[in-house]
Amino acid sequence: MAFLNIQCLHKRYADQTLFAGLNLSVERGQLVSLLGPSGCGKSTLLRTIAGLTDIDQGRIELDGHDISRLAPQQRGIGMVFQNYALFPNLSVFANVAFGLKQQKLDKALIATRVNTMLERVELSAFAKRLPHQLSGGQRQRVALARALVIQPRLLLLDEPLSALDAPIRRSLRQQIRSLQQELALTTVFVTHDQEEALTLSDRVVLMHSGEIIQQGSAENVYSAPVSPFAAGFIGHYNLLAGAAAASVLGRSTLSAIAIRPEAIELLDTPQADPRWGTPLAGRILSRQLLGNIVRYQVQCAEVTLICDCLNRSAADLRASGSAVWLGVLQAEVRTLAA
Amino acid sequence: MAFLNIQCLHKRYADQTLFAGLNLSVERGQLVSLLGPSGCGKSTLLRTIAGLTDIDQGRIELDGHDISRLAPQQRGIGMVFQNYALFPNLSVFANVAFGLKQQKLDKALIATRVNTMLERVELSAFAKRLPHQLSGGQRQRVALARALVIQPRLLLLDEPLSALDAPIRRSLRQQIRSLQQELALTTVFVTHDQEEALTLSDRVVLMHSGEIIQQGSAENVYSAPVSPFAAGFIGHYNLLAGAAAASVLGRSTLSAIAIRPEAIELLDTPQADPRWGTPLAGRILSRQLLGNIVRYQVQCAEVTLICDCLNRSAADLRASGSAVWLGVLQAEVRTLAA
Amino acid sequence: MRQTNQRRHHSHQPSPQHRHYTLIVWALVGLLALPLLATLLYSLASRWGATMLPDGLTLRWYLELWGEPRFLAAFARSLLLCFAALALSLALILPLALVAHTRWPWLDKLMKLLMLLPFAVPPVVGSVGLLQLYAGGPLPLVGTPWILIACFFTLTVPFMYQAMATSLKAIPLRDLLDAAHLLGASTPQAFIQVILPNLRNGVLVALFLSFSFLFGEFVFANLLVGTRYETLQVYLNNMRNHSGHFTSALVISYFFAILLLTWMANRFSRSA
Amino acid sequence: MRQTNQRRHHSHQPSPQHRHYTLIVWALVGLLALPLLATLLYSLASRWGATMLPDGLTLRWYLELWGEPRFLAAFARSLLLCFAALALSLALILPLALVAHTRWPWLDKLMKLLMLLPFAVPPVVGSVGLLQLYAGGPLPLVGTPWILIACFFTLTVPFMYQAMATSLKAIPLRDLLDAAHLLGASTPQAFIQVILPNLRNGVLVALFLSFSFLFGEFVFANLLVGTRYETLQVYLNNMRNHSGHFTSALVISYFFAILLLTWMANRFSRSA
Repeated sequence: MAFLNIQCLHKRYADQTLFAGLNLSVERGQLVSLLGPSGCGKSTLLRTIAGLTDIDQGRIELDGHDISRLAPQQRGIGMVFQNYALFPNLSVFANVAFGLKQQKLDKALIATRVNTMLERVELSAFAKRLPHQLSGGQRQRVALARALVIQPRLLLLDEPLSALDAPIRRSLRQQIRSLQQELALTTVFVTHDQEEALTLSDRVVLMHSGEIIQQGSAENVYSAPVSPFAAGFIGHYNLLAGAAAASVLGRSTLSAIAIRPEAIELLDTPQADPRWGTPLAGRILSRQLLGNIVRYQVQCAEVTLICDCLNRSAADLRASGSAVWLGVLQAEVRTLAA
Repeated sequence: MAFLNIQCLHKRYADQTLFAGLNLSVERGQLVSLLGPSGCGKSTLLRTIAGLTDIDQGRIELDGHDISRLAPQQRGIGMVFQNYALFPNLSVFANVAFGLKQQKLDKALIATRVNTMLERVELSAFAKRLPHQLSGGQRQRVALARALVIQPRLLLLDEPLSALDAPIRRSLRQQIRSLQQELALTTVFVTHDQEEALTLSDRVVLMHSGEIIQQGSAENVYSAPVSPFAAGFIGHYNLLAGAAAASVLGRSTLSAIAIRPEAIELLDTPQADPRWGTPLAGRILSRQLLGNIVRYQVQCAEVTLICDCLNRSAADLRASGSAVWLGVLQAEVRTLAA
Repeated sequence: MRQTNQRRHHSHQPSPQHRHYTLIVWALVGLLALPLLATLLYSLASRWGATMLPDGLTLRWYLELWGEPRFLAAFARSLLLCFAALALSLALILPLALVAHTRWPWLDKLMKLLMLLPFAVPPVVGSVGLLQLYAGGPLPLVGTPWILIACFFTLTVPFMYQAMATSLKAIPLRDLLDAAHLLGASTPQAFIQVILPNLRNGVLVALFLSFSFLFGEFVFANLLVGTRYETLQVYLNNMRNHSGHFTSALVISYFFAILLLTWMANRFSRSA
Repeated sequence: MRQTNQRRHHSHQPSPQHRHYTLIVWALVGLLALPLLATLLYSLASRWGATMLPDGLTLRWYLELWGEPRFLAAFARSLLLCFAALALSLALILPLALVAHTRWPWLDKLMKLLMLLPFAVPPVVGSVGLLQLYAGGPLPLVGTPWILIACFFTLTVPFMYQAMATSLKAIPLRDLLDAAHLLGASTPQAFIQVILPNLRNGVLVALFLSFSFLFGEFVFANLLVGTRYETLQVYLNNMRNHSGHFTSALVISYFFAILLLTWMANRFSRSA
């Protein structure tokens, strides 16, 4: 039995159906990402779990108990918000202590637990500061400490990194993941950033229009999208259909196919290989240096394919207009549901 | 003689020296990116070229003529702003026509040229809309059309993409580049995003604290940084010094070295190769799936190295804790100035 | 976007534990509306003595009011004074606001401070001070409409400046001017073609509000000029011992005129 | 950040073509400051007849003023009225603003409309209406301080509500409440511990401004209560035919007291 279990969730607002029978389960200690474009319902789903948005029908179980009728105060859930939601009038220490004070714990005990938690997020030196005196990354670490210090049964993260700059985002991502694993804390993480979801999660749940489109490990969701939406949202897939698909596959097909740009090998000679069969002849249309990746647009007969290579050395770069052979790794060609 | 020539530019504001003898030249038809962290002076430099910020000393030449004393109106320069700076009370058509109206051109001629330009940026259908009725990407295309329709001698782009979402950013990037190449328009592009600078430019100029640190082709700047700042800003380089550098190189060195994560080959066996010499034994600490790249942290004796591989197939992924051999491409190891 | 909306929607759902707040709200609304309703009824009553409700309804008081030449003259004078003060205000404050937002930010700070002045010098204090100053001096302004126009102008400064400052802050002023310059427009051309049209709605709203406020001004008008140039408010004050029904009709007429103006101001601010 | 600052700096540089605006600015400042300076000089003058400058300086008028029991009594009455109205305002408007921003956004819109009411019903109109209403009815409120407290309360509503609305908009109210709830706080606990402390400075500024405004109120006080409960402003009006020097001393005393309050309000708004 899963630790968090959402069964047949229904929610309408005004004339709009937000969820119609949504099911989701999260195992104990797992970090699950809800990934999707804005408006897909991922944040609303998170808020229904927290009890901040009520539901029309359905059941939310946490550790075997139905919590769907409980007030947010009684659910034992910690949450981190996109805009930090730190209490602006309280110091870092008082922010983190807030939850424990509500439990009327002993002052000395509160101080010990808060200080331990502040050390853990490397903010002991900032205990007396007010939130507005901190950087964005520091604020979010305070918010994380505040949510964790009450030892919640479940941690909810609502796009906690999207207000931050790229380098801070990366380092805080690491810190969240290692804290979560250390505490073996069941966690639901909402994001619209596919890289974030892929790097952080034990399981990725891809949502669209209030429905779950696909779920699985990061590797699985990334390399085997089930629909054109999934393929388009999660990577730079080459999406092909009909004659174009047939010409690349070398056989006719009725379904659309998706090929990741990094699953196409650029060859100097038309060497055959069991992994890619007979290579396709092509000509390079353009080259883009993206940093550690070089992205080529290659014209193969009627089809334009995107191919990604590692930027190993400047000497290996191919010029626009030069002829190449493409080895499409057959095992990585995905057939999509229509 | 370069088309745009900035010589010995000096600029102070209050007690702060912004530029002390900066030189920059841009060839006719080139797109040059000014890349650097915020506060490095790249936007101020752009504004001095446009005449929106005056200079203390120095000379700015455009096509052989000194323009440094001309008013912005007389310089014949088009500019696109980060926040679009569209005139909110005017329609898309009137925005684009604004510059031509100031030239008191014939109404019919104005209409022809505006419509041609709107077609070019694929906004003919939106001519009657007001700016607030457009999406961010559409607004920036209007701003681009408005700057281009006056047939400027020089186009300046001040972080034109940084207010936009990732997918729109990528497609508009392409569109800007192809328009610029089609019109053979000399262009200066300001950005803080290294991927943007690398993909777009004929030449990348890396700035820091009002000085030019390094300039050259995207390939050159990316693969041969001259300083730790350049290496840190432009990629995820492994930066090593002293004993760590010596242990990776296999010989002692006085300078710091920088190795790109994608210039390290992960090997199953310790096979020697002229490109990397004797491989280093290592153990995988962690694995991150970033999308088309898989990033491994590998412990090699005392040193932790980051290695990037293409995410070819799920079967090729290596587990944490497994032993690997690292082939460091010797030709790609950069020695840095201190 | 959609999520934000949803989130906001959820917070609207009435919850039973907060229903008792309704009482407070409606009590307050009632408190504010009651005097007005009573006045309306009184202005329509033919006679209203010791009984709970009036004896009958009539439009007599309204007809009497709108046939009274002294009322119409006071009305015209009030209009004239207001328009003069507003024209002066527009002509002086608009360039000032533009300069404060493009060239001299310290001027903006100064204006923000000056805008507190009407609080620091309430009308009665100000008019007593002005009386001392101008009554005997070389410029015998007291009793003339000129001093009132100057006073009214001063009263509009905070409204007008605030409205312009808000409108100017709402647009990326610096970038719009830069863009216009690079496209070949001079600074006056840029202001006329690009900046002023974006201020129009904000300034219209400020003009409407200022007008309502000035039209209702009484202290300065009464103390500085009084019956020598009787404005509507002064007339109203002088009539207060006339028939109660008559003055009620005046109050209600007045109220609906101002309501119309307020509604127009609201319409403009919405289309802004 | 640095770039934005630089850009802003550049726009500050005075440019010769705009120097003629300086004239307008200083003319305006002078226009506003001149009456005050003249009053100050007059209040310190021993005699000031037909000459350009006064004959001598003295503090006599100030000593006379601050030794006058009628003045001190009026001063105390004004203080009492203001404090009562502000206390009432705080007690009613604070819960209303909280509810309008968490539960019922329509209430916020309604309040925004009601805040235009003081423009629609200027004091003299309002007081004439109130006179009609309460003079003869079952509640003989006219002439008592109670009616004035009610009026003053109404006058403070726009200030107080606006200040609270601004403070509430400046914090992510919904998220703060959600965070507090998830950490175990009930709604009242969350308001007291998290929301109210963040409103403190804004509300204090509104209280100071309202106080300045009420303290200077004259029309309602004079028409509704008059000499039966003489406030400071009414006293000032009644004294206006007394010695010019004496009233000037009053005006200046008054001005500095309000200046002090304004300065305090400013300090609080800066530390906010």
